[in-house]
Amino acid sequence: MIEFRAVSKRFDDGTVAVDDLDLVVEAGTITVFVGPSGCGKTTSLRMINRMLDPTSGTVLVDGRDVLQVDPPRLRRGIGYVIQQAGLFPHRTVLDNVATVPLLSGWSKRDARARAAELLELVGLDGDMGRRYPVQLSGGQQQRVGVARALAADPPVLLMDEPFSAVDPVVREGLQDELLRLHAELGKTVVFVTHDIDEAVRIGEKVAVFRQGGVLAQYDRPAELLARPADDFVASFVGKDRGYRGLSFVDPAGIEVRGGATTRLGEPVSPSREWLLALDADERPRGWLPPGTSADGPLTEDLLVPGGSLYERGTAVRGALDSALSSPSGLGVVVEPTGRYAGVLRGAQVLDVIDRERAERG
Amino acid sequence: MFADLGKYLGNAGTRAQIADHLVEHVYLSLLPIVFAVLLAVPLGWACHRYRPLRGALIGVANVVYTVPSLALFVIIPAVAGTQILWPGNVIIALTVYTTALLIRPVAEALDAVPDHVVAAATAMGYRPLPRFLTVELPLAVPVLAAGVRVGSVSNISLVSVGAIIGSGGLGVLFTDGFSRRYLAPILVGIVLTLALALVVDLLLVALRRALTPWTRAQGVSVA
Amino acid sequence: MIFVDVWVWLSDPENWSGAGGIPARVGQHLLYCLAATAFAALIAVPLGLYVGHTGRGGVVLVGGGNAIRALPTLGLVTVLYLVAGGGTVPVLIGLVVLAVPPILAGTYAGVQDVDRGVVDAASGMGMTDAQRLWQVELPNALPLLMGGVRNAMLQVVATASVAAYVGLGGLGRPLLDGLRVLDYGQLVGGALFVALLAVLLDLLLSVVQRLVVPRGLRLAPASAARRRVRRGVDDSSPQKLVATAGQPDSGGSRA
Amino acid sequence: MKRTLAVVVSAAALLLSACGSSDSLGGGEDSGSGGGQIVVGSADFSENKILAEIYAGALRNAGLDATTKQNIGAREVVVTALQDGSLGVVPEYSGNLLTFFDKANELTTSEEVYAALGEKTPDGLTVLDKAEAEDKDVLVVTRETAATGIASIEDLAPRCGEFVIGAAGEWETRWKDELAELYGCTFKEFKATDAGGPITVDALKNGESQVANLFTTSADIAANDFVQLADPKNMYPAQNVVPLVRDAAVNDRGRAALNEVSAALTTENLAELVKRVDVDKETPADVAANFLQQNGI
Repeated sequence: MIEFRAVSKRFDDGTVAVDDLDLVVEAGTITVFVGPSGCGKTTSLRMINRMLDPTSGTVLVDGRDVLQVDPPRLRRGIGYVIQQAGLFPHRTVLDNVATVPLLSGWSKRDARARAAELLELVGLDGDMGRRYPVQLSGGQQQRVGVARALAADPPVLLMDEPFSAVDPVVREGLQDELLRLHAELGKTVVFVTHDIDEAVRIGEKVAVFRQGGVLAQYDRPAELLARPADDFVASFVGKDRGYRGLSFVDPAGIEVRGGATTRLGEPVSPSREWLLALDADERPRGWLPPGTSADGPLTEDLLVPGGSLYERGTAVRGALDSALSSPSGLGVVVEPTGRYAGVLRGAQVLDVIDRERAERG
Repeated sequence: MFADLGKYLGNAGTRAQIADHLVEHVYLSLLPIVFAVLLAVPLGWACHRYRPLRGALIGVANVVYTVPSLALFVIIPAVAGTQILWPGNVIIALTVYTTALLIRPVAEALDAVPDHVVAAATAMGYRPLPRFLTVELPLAVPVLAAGVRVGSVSNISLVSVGAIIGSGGLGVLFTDGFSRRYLAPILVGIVLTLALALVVDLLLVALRRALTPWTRAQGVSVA
Repeated sequence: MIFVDVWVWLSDPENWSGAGGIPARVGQHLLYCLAATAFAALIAVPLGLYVGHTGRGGVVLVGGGNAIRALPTLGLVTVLYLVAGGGTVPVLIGLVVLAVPPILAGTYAGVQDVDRGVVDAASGMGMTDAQRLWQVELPNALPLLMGGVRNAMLQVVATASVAAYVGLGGLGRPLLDGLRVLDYGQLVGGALFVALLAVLLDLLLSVVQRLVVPRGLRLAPASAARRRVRRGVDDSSPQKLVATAGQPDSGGSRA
Repeated sequence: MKRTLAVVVSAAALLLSACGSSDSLGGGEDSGSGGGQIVVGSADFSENKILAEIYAGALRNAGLDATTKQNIGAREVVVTALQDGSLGVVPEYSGNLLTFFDKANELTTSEEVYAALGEKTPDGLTVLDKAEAEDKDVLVVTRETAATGIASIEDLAPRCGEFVIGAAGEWETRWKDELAELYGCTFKEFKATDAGGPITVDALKNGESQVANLFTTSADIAANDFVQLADPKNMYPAQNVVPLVRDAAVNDRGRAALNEVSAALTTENLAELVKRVDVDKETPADVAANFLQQNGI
């Protein structure tokens, strides 16, 4: 557990970076600090491992005032990942990862063995260890950065905008990886980002900071989107926060119905409604518009491409999107295996949302 | 000490001689800069344009730049067949140094001109030479100017060595002061050399700013 | 022709023996240069590491380095000689003085040039100040540091020849003595040896540089070159006039 | 851009022309009858500079256009510059000049040397009247060394092997063998210093050398209490001050003026002039002007 008690940080030039912060990060959770630049989120993070010391107030890690601990010793027990990964260019990937174990007095052999383990854990090939950081892509460098932070098995992991320098596709992969690692290792993660989407995607709790180092709201992502504390938070979480809030609505009430389907390779006769074409493995391939006829067996070139697929049981945001993006107006629901499960209408999703709002009162 | 300096500088004839040496020093150190820019731009362009040439030219430049000045001052007349006492030897030697100094930055600056800018100029109908002179070269000016500044400070310092081979300039004050165990001329020579370097540097900064108004407008460097 | 004179001078066995012989002169010159550069490194590297590591005194250092770069070496050696009242020791001290700024500047720039993220990560991982300096900042500063050493060496080789004017031995001797009597063979021969020594010493140091600079840093020369160009352009950059390598674009001082 | 280019080009042109006009070395080249500017050259030591200033001043007082080019270097350089037209006049020393023109020369007395010099001087150059003033090479030792019983080169000879001699670089080529032949003196080591300048003097003072080659008019000898060694076998030839002129550069009026200077120069007044420059730090030009005034030239 990490606790901020009335923590303020004023820099030498007089700017107040953090103003009277009270906040508790629960052990074993991912907590995200988010806000515009200059809001004090990074400063707050850096006070946890004493890269900065507070001007007033106390920061506690597991009940212990960090100011009582020698900084290097404190830091060896706290993993730290930064934006450009900050890998040592003069050391191989393996030696980069082995750094903290070596600092903590492990033998070189043990440290390297541990490092190899971690490279595997973050999804990198073993022979990657012999390379130098300049020979890696940005996404690979970030994975190494995470591996390096985890090398000494610290209970706490601090991540300062770790994924903001990589492209969106890679970033999403890294976020998933982080969630998987977290599920596996159960570390306490404090994660700083300026990207609210990233915050609500990975955070169990999100702290929104505003300019001047003031904590504007500290809540679960769903609450943040549903009930912003003030105008600042409302505008920061964005115009489509209602829609994004659907990520957190329970999908249990959505009733999946059977729809009209047809099969690739079989003859088809004109119908007055849209027909969903499935392949031999029961996977949806596309929609056949009403009134289409085919002389022979049904082929793909007659089909209109489908919308997004909704995986049964996931957040209702996907369910609504599947309906909105479908040419037929019917959202296609699939099983986690990818097999066709049924269809749904947008109105059904809205009903579920209304019902939940009514329950919450 | 100050009394010595006062006495030394109190002589009108001495002051006139110092002024002569200063003028000599200025042209001995700055003419090579002008010549070197005229040489380094085409050579740098050649390095930029023809890759195989680059390694060879820059390699030669590196080696030439390594040769100590005193050695170059006497090798030049030996190779070029000029008189040992001809002041032009120093000018040739410093031109060689400054050219060696400038080729690589010029080539790299031309490399750094964005392709889209060159493409846009070509698309607008520029022929290669006008395009080079009006688009590519001006964009390389900041880098060229930085090199010229380094070269001017270095040349102003090096010209003094020429006094050993009798080429004139402020270095004469050092040889004169030394042979008479007289610190005053040496100190005057050092101060004037430093002052000259500073003034020329400031003038070059002003010149660069005048030639590249866009860098001021952006408030950032172009590279 | 002059090169005939040079050949005659070179092939005269008398010029290859004794205290004034070529091997003795080369040895002397080499000794002066290596000793002066080594002494300068002993002073400049720790100081440069300190200034770069703490960030204190950088402005003074860069300003002072620029002033020394503009200092005419002939003026410096004559002043040193006269003030000290003769002898070779003050001149050798002068060589050390001239070799300090390039190494200092190179070391300082090297440490300053280390990616802020890397330094931040080093602290964040729990390195002590000393560990950060030795394990991270120093290895990463080596390319620029070695560049500074190469500049210093060139400076010293050149200045040692000039210092023959105030009586220093070494390869400046045949050059100056040849000049006095226009013995072209001796004059140009001496000059060629000075030039050769400078080129060979630089080559030697470039080999040393390859050996000591960590492989991971050598793999990205292109980006470093780009950085250097940009730095050369930016007036406000503290590194603009400090040494970056023993190369023409280094801005190191020479004589 | 076009305007910038024009500025750069015109600046270069300006600098080039400045270069041309202050390039005094080329000045006398085509002057033929001696009507153009006469460049008086000097070697890189004070006495020679003073003499050059005196010559130039005398030529100017005779209504000619004269200037000086100082610090040119040793004889070989100066004579070359004279022959290739860079210089018009140089103050020279009879003995060394003769040896330079005639390597086989054995003559050493003042009159013999001067007479031979007239014959051996190459075409196109002329030696004018010699002055009484003489600035000979002289070997000196410290007072302590002299006290061990050394008053002449002959006394020195048996002990040469213990001593290091400090002298200008050219001394070795010119005198080393001669000294061995005539006196049987071969020094332990030759230390190249400068032509009677601070390095030679300091080397002797601080013991880096035990014998130094200086010049008879040097102010350092008295100042440091050095002892001049006698040269009983006249190894060093007489060194009367003589103007060496390029025929085409100096007309009769100029020659008369230079001869007038030679008539007025004595070793004593020359030594005094050197002291005023080296010790009292007066300028060669001032000292020269003063000399000309006092002697009504």
